[in-house]
Amino acid sequence: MKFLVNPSKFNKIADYVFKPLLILSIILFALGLLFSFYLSPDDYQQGSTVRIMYVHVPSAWLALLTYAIMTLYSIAGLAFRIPFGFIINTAVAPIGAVFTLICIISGSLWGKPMWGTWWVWDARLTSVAILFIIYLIIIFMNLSFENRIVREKVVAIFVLVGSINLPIVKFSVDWWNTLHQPATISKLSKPSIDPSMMIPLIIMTFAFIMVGLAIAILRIKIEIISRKSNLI
Amino acid sequence: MSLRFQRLLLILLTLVIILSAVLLILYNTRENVSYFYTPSEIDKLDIVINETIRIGGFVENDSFNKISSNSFKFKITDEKASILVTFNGILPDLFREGQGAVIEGAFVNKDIFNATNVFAKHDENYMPASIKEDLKNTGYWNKKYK
Amino acid sequence: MIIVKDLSVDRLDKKIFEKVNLSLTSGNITILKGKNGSGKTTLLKAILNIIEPSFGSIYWKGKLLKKNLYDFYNHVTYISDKTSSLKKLTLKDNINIWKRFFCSNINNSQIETALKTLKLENYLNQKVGTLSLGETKKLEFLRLIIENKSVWILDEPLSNLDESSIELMKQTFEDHCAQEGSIIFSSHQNPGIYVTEEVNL
Amino acid sequence: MKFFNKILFFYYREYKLNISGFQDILTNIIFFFVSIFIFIFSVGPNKETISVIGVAIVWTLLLLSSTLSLKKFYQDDFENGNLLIIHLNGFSYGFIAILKTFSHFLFVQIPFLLSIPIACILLNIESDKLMYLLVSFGIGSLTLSCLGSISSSMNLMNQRNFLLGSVIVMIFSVPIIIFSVGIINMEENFNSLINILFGILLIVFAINPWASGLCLKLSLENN
Repeated sequence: MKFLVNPSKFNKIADYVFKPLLILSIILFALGLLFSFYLSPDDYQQGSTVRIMYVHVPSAWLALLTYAIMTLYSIAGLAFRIPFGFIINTAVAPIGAVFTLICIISGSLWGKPMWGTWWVWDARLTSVAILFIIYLIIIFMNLSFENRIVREKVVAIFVLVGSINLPIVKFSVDWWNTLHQPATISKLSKPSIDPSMMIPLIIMTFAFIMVGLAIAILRIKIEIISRKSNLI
Repeated sequence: MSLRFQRLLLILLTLVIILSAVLLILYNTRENVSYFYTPSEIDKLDIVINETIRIGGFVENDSFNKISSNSFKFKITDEKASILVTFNGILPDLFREGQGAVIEGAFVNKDIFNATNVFAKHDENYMPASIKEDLKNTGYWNKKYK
Repeated sequence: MIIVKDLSVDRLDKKIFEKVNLSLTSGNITILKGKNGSGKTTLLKAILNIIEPSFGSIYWKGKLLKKNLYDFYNHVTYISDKTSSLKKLTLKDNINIWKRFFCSNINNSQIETALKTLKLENYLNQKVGTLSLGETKKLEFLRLIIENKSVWILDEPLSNLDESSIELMKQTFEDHCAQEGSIIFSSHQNPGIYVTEEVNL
Repeated sequence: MKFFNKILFFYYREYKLNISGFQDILTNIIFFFVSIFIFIFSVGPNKETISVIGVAIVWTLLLLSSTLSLKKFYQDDFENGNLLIIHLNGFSYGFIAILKTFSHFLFVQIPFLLSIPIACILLNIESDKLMYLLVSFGIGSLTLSCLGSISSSMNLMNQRNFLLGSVIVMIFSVPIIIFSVGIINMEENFNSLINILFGILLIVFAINPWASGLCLKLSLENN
């Protein structure tokens, strides 16, 4: 577990794991697309428009997951003085932003046939939009500070302050009875989704995770090298 | 007031404030900040003519009739009260009797509600169309799963 | 009173200074010598607990500085190279603000004499922005006198001062040391002041 | 007892600073009124539409004009070294943040509070809505000051684009806008919405000393 904290160990593990990860993600993506388009049935209500779910739901999960990882690492960076936390912060922010963008676009594409409008000002949609803008602010902050130490810590503080938005996104559906339907998978007792639709969803989620991990590894290695070389 | 005492005071203050804030917010969001009203809530409130509000509920079974090419009349209910709704415009393709819907509009008079737009609310269960057929002919078809 | 045991500070993984030892007791003066950018200001800030040293420790009155920081701050005045007086206000307002904000028990007559010695008495109703650089520097010394704390920590006090003012500074330093006060100041040229301890960075 | 004198005289210093530079506060208010005129000219002077969207205009413009004066928070004191002197005078960083937030509230938000009735006359908002607007802005303005303190202390060392600070304030003030405009339009569950607004204020007020204090400490350390 040391590689989660120590840059040099991370590098060793990263070189070792990167190739298989890339191949795995390509396979999973192909499988996922195959399953979601051909092998999974239409929904009894929505017909084939439900297929957008196989992109929308994984990207939503990963957007929240990346932000949760960033919050954990900024706590590690600030409270326990682990410099690797700041590296993760700067490296993972764009990946989270891209996932949130995919989530918003696929959500509105799915909303047009289902709800009748591209965008409705509803609790969950607004909080995801706010999450996207918070990601953008983090990326801009990373670009606008010269002093590295100040930049790292201020970004970490902003991630922590922005993490108030995370529970709002998660529970916005239950607090305010909104147009967006309550969480399907969270009811672990009886997930109200049919197994035949569950499989492509899981495959696509893992495909997204693999792709995210691969890009994250690349960006973290770039960040480590750039820190060692110029030490601005 | 040494620096450490200030820090202690700050920690105490923050804990008390965060606790009361969370209690305050959770208590108040529970009941009434709602995106839409249910028909039974509407009856309790005094109806204000042509003030735009949103009503959410199920479309009552066999209350849906088509007046002309794009004007419809149906009832929204939540098993406790129901409201007659007139709407002219294009209905989303998910809109059917027994299906959840959120409508936005205003009361034209005491009991007719003229909706300006209709959102079909999709509940969270997904089931393949094929299973719906064999459930139907085996008679297990549950009324709610329309 | 202030003892610094082999302090070293590094910034962005570059060593600024290493193993610096310093001890200051009441009544004497310490000078920090070194060329520009050799870390004089960083050492002063480390003593003021603004910067975290990466190694070594600082003691105030025998106890670790971090433990009784408030007491340390009650006895210390810090003059940085920046002019801390408020440019938009007149000199009189500045003096009022300093006198009240620092709760100093100095009476007006002492301020009058200080103004006369610093030859600033006829600028009282003039906005500080209009004064020259040397005069605003002398204004900093006025704040030093108004606060009248026992330990003075000065950063480049003698830069851009004319001859007569430097003489004046030497005089105020000696008076302050006579009343059991102590001074640490940094300077890149050697001012020829009687110094009990010299630290080269 | 000495400590309360210090706080008192800290505000004497802030008062002197702001009174001498009174035109800063006036420019904020003028910005507020000019943007109301722009809204009126763009929307057209018929009474009904203005009174419907009047409250929303007032609130958004108050938010925008309170992000104008972010530079005045810590930037000036940081540049001329006063922040360090205030800290050396015995105030911890979190405490400086609280004092500065209240001074920003006193010298920037209170003038806005006083200028709301005039704005309501311009936008012919009924008098009972004016009451709700004043109450909701009273709570909302302190929240905006706390957010302003957090965002301006984050951007102390950020020379390139200082606008990021106002974007941060605007992003975190979305819930404030939702609930305060909600208070004015939905009268029946009035006290519960006020409680929610008050809850948001408490959360932001509790976070402010820690976030701003840490940022101030960082900026002073790496100045």
